[in-house]
Amino acid sequence: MQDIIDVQTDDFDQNALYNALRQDSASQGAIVTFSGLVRDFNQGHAIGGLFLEHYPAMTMHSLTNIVGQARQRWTLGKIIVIHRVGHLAQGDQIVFVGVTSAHRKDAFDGAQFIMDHLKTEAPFWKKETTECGPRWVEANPNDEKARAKWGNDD
Amino acid sequence: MQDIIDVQTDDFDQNALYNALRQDSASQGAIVTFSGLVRDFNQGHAIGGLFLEHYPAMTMHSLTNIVGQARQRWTLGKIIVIHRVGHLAQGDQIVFVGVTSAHRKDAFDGAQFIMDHLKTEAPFWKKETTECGPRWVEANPNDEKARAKWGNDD
Amino acid sequence: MINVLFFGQLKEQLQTGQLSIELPVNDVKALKTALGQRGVLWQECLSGASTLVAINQTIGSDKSTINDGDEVAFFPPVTGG
Amino acid sequence: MINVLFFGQLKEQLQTGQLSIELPVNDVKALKTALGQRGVLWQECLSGASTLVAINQTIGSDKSTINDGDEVAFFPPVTGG
Repeated sequence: MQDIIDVQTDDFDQNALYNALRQDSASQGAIVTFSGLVRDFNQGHAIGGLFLEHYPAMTMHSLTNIVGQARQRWTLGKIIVIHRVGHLAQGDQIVFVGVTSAHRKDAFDGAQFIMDHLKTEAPFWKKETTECGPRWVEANPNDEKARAKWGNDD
Repeated sequence: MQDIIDVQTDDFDQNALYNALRQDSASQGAIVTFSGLVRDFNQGHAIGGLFLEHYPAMTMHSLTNIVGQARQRWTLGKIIVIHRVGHLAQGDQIVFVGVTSAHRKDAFDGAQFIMDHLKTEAPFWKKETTECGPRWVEANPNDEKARAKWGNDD
Repeated sequence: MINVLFFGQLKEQLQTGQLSIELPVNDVKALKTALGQRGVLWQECLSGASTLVAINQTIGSDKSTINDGDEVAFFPPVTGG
Repeated sequence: MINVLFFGQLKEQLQTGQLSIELPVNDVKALKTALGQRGVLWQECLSGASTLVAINQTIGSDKSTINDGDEVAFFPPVTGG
């Protein structure tokens, strides 16, 4: 029951990831997945696509740390986190988080905790292509609030 | 962007359901899915499989009502709820809930709300095959607590 | 006529999935009393605090009114999902 | 030698993704002051309240100590996911 944490330019296959979670789930019973997609509109701008930059040496370290924190707080089975980088088009998949647990609440909380921390701690930066040219996405204050809700956890 | 609510004896294809959610998600960005599987152990008993009975005339009415309540509380895109009935084997998929939203928190909350209410309001009953013979599953008090957390909503 | 249904463990204990009642009962409490005439087992099963009732596919209580032609279902706490 | 990296909007504003510093600086605050010698733009970018710093791939602050051979990265709030 090995976790999968990956940063990649290629698209991911949600079905294959779901099957990987399910395969290791004999004692789990609950699977929660989150997928983030490139939206057509963001902060009032029509989005053509986006470029995702990251800090390679830190990214895996950051994601591994977030997954480890989730494991300390809940009883979780298998965890998969995939984040894409590079050029993405409208509708493309950006991120996948999948969590299994024997308990429904743990699976939901674990997946949401990972996303809330990924959004505020993992070193990714989005640059959107809009009708007014490229622009760096600004951090959403709600993301910081969502993370703060979980309390301190280092 | 039509919701899908179904009760069926056949297995469901998580991938097809995910693609149906994704297809209608140009303005959504967030997809949360929950899948429930037949576990190998429950309440201390090794489970060989289970039989799911339901109250056909009430089931769709109940699920539609729960989905409607979720829509009133959050801004949700497409919603899919599939619940199986009849004979299921260990590891089989029992239930799927999928929700899209423009906001990550709404997608997580909507999916969890639907599961918490389905677990306490929708007329399904599980009978497990154990090493001591068949036994009706007893309701888990934690499910009632999980539902109560959302407050009144009728 | 009232159409009465039983599900889950209750159906097995009472060895009855469905029955029709012609008696004039005005609410669920009166229906339970009428069904209790069938024996101690029926009284115990229907008076259990955890036993739920639905009138025309909507959850109700002992006080819920019953009209001719209604469908009334008794069942244990649900355990799907 | 300290390896200094810049990401996102900061990298574009400073037109610099990476540079090496040989100066003896003991903490992030001292490193910012040293980099500020490069001009007003550098001072503004690095002093911004929202600018984050990571020392050897771990988030730190102005008070974080820096040792020879460390990798120090400056970047705006993250926006992945």
